Amino acid sequence: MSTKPPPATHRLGPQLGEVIDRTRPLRFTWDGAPHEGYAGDTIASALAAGGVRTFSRSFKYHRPRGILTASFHDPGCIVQAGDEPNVRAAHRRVEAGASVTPQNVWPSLRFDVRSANRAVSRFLPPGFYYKTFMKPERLWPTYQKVLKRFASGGRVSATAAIGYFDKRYAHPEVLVAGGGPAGMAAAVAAAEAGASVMLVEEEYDLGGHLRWGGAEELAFLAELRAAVAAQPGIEVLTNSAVTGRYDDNWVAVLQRGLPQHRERLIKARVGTLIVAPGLIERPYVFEGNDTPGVMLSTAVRRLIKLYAVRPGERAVVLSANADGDAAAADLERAGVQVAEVVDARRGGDVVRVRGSRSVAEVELGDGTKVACDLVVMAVGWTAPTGLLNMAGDRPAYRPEAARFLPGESLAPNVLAAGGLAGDGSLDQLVEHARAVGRRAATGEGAVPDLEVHAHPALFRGRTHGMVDLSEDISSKDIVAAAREGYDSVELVKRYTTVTMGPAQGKLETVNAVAVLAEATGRSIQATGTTVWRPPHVPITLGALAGRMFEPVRHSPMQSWHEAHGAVPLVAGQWIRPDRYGDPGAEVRNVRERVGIIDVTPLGKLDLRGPDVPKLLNQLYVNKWSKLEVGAVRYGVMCAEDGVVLDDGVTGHLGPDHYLMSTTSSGAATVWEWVESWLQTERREWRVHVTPVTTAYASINVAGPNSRELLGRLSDDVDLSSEAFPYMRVRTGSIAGVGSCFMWRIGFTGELSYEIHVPAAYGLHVWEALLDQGADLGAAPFGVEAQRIMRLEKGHAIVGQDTDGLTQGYGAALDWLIKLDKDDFAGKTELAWQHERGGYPMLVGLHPTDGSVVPDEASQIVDARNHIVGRITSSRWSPTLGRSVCLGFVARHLTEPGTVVTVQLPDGRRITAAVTPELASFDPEGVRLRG
Amino acid sequence: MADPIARSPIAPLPPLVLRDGWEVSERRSTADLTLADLTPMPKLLVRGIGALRVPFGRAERDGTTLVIGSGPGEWLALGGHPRLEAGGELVSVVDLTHGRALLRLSGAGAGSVLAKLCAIDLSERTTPDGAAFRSSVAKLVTDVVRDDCAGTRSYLLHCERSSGQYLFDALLDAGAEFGIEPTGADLR
Amino acid sequence: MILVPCPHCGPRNVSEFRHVGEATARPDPASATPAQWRAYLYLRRNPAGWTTETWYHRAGCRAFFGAERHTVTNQFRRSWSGGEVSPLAGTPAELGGGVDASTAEGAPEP
Amino acid sequence: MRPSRYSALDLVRHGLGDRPWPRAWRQHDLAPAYDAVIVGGGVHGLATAYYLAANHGMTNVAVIDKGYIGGGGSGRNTAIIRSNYLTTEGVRFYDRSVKLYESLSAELNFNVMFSQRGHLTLAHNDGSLRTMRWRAEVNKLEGVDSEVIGPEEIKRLVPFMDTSTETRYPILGALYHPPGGTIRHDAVVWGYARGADARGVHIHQGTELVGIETDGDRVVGALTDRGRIATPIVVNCTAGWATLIADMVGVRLPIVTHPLQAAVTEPVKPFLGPVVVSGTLHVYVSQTDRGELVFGASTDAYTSYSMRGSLEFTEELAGHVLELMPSLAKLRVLRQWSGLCDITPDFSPLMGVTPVEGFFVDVGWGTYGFKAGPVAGEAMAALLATGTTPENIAGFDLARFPEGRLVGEKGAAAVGH
Repeated sequence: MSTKPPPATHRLGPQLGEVIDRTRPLRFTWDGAPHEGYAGDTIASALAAGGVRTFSRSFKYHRPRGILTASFHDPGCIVQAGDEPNVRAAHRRVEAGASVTPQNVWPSLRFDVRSANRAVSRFLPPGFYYKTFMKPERLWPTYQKVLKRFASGGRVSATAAIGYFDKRYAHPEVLVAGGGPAGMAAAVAAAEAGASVMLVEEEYDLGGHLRWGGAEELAFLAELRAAVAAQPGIEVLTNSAVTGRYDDNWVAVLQRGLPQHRERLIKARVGTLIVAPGLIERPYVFEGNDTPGVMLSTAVRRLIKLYAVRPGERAVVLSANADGDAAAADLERAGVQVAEVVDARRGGDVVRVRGSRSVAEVELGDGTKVACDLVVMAVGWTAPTGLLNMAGDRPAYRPEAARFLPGESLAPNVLAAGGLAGDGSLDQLVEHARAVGRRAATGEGAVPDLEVHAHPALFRGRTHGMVDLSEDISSKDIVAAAREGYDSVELVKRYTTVTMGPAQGKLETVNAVAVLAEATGRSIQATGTTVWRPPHVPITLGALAGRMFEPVRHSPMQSWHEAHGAVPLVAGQWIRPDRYGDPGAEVRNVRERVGIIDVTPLGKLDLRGPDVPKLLNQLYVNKWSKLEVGAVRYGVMCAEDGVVLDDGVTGHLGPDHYLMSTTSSGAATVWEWVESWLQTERREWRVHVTPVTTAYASINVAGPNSRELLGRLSDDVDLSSEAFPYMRVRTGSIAGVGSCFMWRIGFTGELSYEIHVPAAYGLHVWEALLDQGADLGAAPFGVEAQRIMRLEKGHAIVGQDTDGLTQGYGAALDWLIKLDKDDFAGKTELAWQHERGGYPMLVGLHPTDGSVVPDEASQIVDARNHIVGRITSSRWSPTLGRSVCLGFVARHLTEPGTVVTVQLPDGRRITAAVTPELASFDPEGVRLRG
Repeated sequence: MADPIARSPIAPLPPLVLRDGWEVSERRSTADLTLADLTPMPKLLVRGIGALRVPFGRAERDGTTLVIGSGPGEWLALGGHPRLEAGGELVSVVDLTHGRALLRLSGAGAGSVLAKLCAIDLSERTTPDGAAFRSSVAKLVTDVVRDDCAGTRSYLLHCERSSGQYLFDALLDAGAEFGIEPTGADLR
Repeated sequence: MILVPCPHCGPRNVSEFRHVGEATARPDPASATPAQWRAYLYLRRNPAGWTTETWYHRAGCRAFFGAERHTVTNQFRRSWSGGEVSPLAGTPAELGGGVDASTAEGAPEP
Repeated sequence: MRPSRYSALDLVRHGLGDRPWPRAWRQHDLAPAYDAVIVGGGVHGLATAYYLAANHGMTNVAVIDKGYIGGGGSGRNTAIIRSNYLTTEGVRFYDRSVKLYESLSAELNFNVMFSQRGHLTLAHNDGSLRTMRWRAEVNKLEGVDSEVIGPEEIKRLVPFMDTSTETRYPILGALYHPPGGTIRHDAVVWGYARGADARGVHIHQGTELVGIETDGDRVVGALTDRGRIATPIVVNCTAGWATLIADMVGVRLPIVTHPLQAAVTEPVKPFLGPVVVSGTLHVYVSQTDRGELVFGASTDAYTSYSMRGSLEFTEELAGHVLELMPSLAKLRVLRQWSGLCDITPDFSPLMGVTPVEGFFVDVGWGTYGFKAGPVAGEAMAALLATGTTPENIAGFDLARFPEGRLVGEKGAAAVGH
């Protein structure tokens, strides 16, 4: 294949308003072959300059497709650019070295096997797939594979570069969507009135249709641009788009092509939104209207004036308005032979276009056939009312103007300007826009009404043609669907998929509605349109995601854990050490000598005030009135439905001062639970709550040697069992760090101290413990070892050994729940549960074969194979040399010694016996009281 | 036994020195936009209706102490101990020096950086110098104080200690396009 | 992103709040019948129109407050400090404090 | 009468002769009286009507909808079909639905395109993994194909998935449910409508229920904006408006209404096989035969009847999708929409009789109503025709809330995903 790009056979000489930089040629490849364009060219204009006419194949019938609108919405110019699918080639500027390929072609753009579909198209009516492939059922998966082959669009790759996307917030008093003459005028007027303004334009330059106008328009455009530039209060965003308007004027703006990122999402809280997108030229429906070489008048003018590209050699222009006439004139000036201007205003019409790969001949209303390679359509406009629709407006159809206009129900903080709002001379539209801008900025000033000019209603000619080019839906399909009963605009959309393609109806909706109205004999107004939904312009997942903020939390000892090979455990926001080595060895070390574990994530609430005991009595199921200073107590909280919410110990540190601990995962829940009672039901109680979870580094020092170890580091607290017994709290210094709390409690079942150290000193104390305890065997242990030991001790974990329906008594809390307290959260339900009885219970379980560890969530079944329980926790106990479990069993199976059947995930069945206590190890608690 | 060393949750950039028992960075950046770790600064949470005069949503200096009206009947005191008003209501003071992280984002571009992470309007109109608010910054609950230094835009950011490094990194990432640099803090 | 009028902080993005839910007074536990108690737990008016509900400003002043909101337009017309207790706690367990309410976990799988 | 058969042969005949196809369902005047009026022309209402006619010969039935059929939840959901539930009752119920879906195309002579591409529910923490195993074990005991698989197997099934341990929420495993998949939701609605119409059921679109007429505690009529209908039976088969309709007869339902949003991307060539769900990241994604990715998430955090949708939904969604499949960053979201979900306290429906004789409910379907359409229709039809509540919906009765008998599906939801 040659490495020389083809000559730019269709490039014209310099044009007045051209946006290409002829001094900066760029090389890229198209379908593997080298091509050349200029900086400022779009991919499509560069290819068109080189004579390319076919850019893709349509998705259903694989018909060749070329340039139709030469704008972002162009359905025929969607291509693959490198690893990016569905790139809008008529909008995206060509980049040096880019590798661009067509989509939906196989094996090649010129010869496409699937275009055979065209031959059978008569047999593929809308929804044909609903009507067949039903039998035999076993073959449906095979049919489906075939259907999938016809999926449209580009390719994603699992190795695609991810790129940098981000977002920012903005608070403009006025945001103008659309940088045409009206948008620019509105922005300037708003800024002059003192408002901060954001002006958003989808294309690369401000100006809208003025850019392809004559010398006069271009001069006026220069003035407008100067006026915008003179206003420091206006932030101009080009190559950007408003993708949605949401409640309370939350407006999404997609900013493209930034130096350091591809796309950025701007989230703007807008005072007043001005919608000024201009109008979108509407295609005409007739046989062959999707053939390459059939273009809109705005498309040929863009190609000629902006990119200096000659769109064809011999043209026929169907014109119903001044823009069509102007296009004809532009073509003449560009040296294109205009064979005929068919004036729709005088009844002229186009019946069909012939030509397999591109336009060869056009048949006119009077029957004459004209040979040509370019057919230009100027039959009217579609108002892009999407943003108005999102602001609650229902656009109204105006038959005399043959287009929709803003309705009556627009939100007060949204205004329309420009062609969307009505017709008029450029001066009239600009004056109107200035009034809109002033009103947006000040909330005052009248906005004059715009006139609405008559325009012939041209939707479908006398033949059937494509209504939706990206979905390959013809007017014939819509008529057929309506006849079958899919006769409302929503049903016909869902049945035929018309307007569901990349342009989301911006080109197709009005034609589709018109054809449906024709088929059902209803008016276009009565038929109505579908609801426009965001995003108004497609937006990448990357831009929507931005930088993906996911807060993480680390303890003060994190650096030590990382340096010592801790295996991380992701527990919600916390990253914790799961283990440093063998968890079994860590367990043995705690049971025989001494271990330390980082338990900083344990929730901690500082409670102060005279009414703290009332609060504790209200939220815990047990009693708290008599907890003296220096004592700690275990408590369980239930929600008002009696379901176990959280558990932990709370200590009485001093007068009116308590420290409440919660589970790590329940910390946020409990804090809000406490606040909700203090701020609503019990507002009279005087209690201040402060979350201090990471004000302290929390370390559990556990094992027979823990007293000895802590003694070496603390000189001001008597650690003797008499002076500092089980379930007490003391305040003192550790390793030279003052005001540390020491709780004598033990989740592991060993003699242990949970110490809470001012967080900044956490690492210092942690290292001191290991340093001073080396000869005592002091070593760290992780969450897994702790899980094993708590299970040996039969301590349940809320959320693992209980579930979303487990009420207090089911969690074996009979010993704790005090129904004789007058009121506490969940009391009523717990009382009723107690009366009712018969609920399943949490019990300890020992598999008969102690070498088997049944997976957690293994089901317990009865003889008839009915589920009568499940294993909630299970581990191999290195201490006991056997497996130990907790589990739920039906009430009649809770008696100690009862043997139950456990179904293992691998299909095996084992038996297990209910243990007398939840605890398998030291049930009397001799060790932790030692 | 070694003297206790206090450490911030944010890993300090070398060179390191000990100041008032805290390990801090000696590094000084001359960039126009900087991010500093002020975590060692004393932080008190004061609660109680009428305990202090500074209104909710404002920050005022009381000598070396910056008093922030951080909530209804709630204040943050940075750098020292404020004089409490005598009031009948329950008043409590909790030392959160170890429980929170404190950052300072300074430079003309500080507002642009924060606007990438925080939805609050940072314009002069809404949040001028001395304004204080608690909101979400990079999805983290953060107390933000507009506390300009010698006419230069500057923000204090106060968050839960365990997420200090997360917030620090998020701000550096957001500030990269504006040339942000971390710097050691002048804690006096 | 609708704006929720916090009585203390003013209008803020809804992602800073937890929607506690429609206000329901807590019956006297001593005398409540099961039907009354479970109405407090489970029954809500769920109107399509103005409703009185409780919100919690999680990422702001941490105040619980009452508000009147129109459930079709999502417009607010009043808010005041206070509100009603939420019988089922309800904050998702897995994520700790300090996140936007919008990242909450807890609904069942579709 | 029977509808004209659909078949490949007919396609050819119609193609050659350019013969128009007959209407899939007819338009009727509102009759003065029906034996039953079903409110809601979605999959639940139409399936109920279809099975009333097909299984019980009860054909003097009207289905009324204030909009167009399938315009509510049936046309707005992401059409995921599965039966990998937590409780025995749930698994049996939804498995019956899957079975009915498997034969629905043939039953209705309308291809509903049920694609059993497999269903993956990811676990990002040990609690979640435990719940997945819990579901797998219950499923297996009920003969439903579910298994917990590891990251390697997940990577094999979904090559785009980031199964590394470097991610914020590493993937520890997944519940793999091969019979799960997706379906063409509109086709199910249209198929039932066509089948019910062919058996004599009247389908009235654009007909809104404005009141229910009672005589004492007994239903005697349905008032619509097109006139009164005399009927002893009114069935509430709506989503989003369930409590509003129940209010008409003073029946209070334990329901709050939340929007559930969804979004779809531009099409790309097929690359994603199974349906992928992550509870921790609350996102689910599947690829249609057209090539689009369809996304959903959990319901909005606050109650609302708004279907306008929000930006924050697509932001959260995109972030979580890219945590699972980072290389999709340049794929574009084309459209977002939302529907209304009636959520009950135990994430299970409300089905059966109410204190008002003749007023029945099939509501409270939360986010899982579509997958239950056929079995719910079958059971409701049996109840209406025989007057006795089928065993498989007995547990979904209204009385369970005052009596404190919540359904166990809530167990898993609260344990974390």
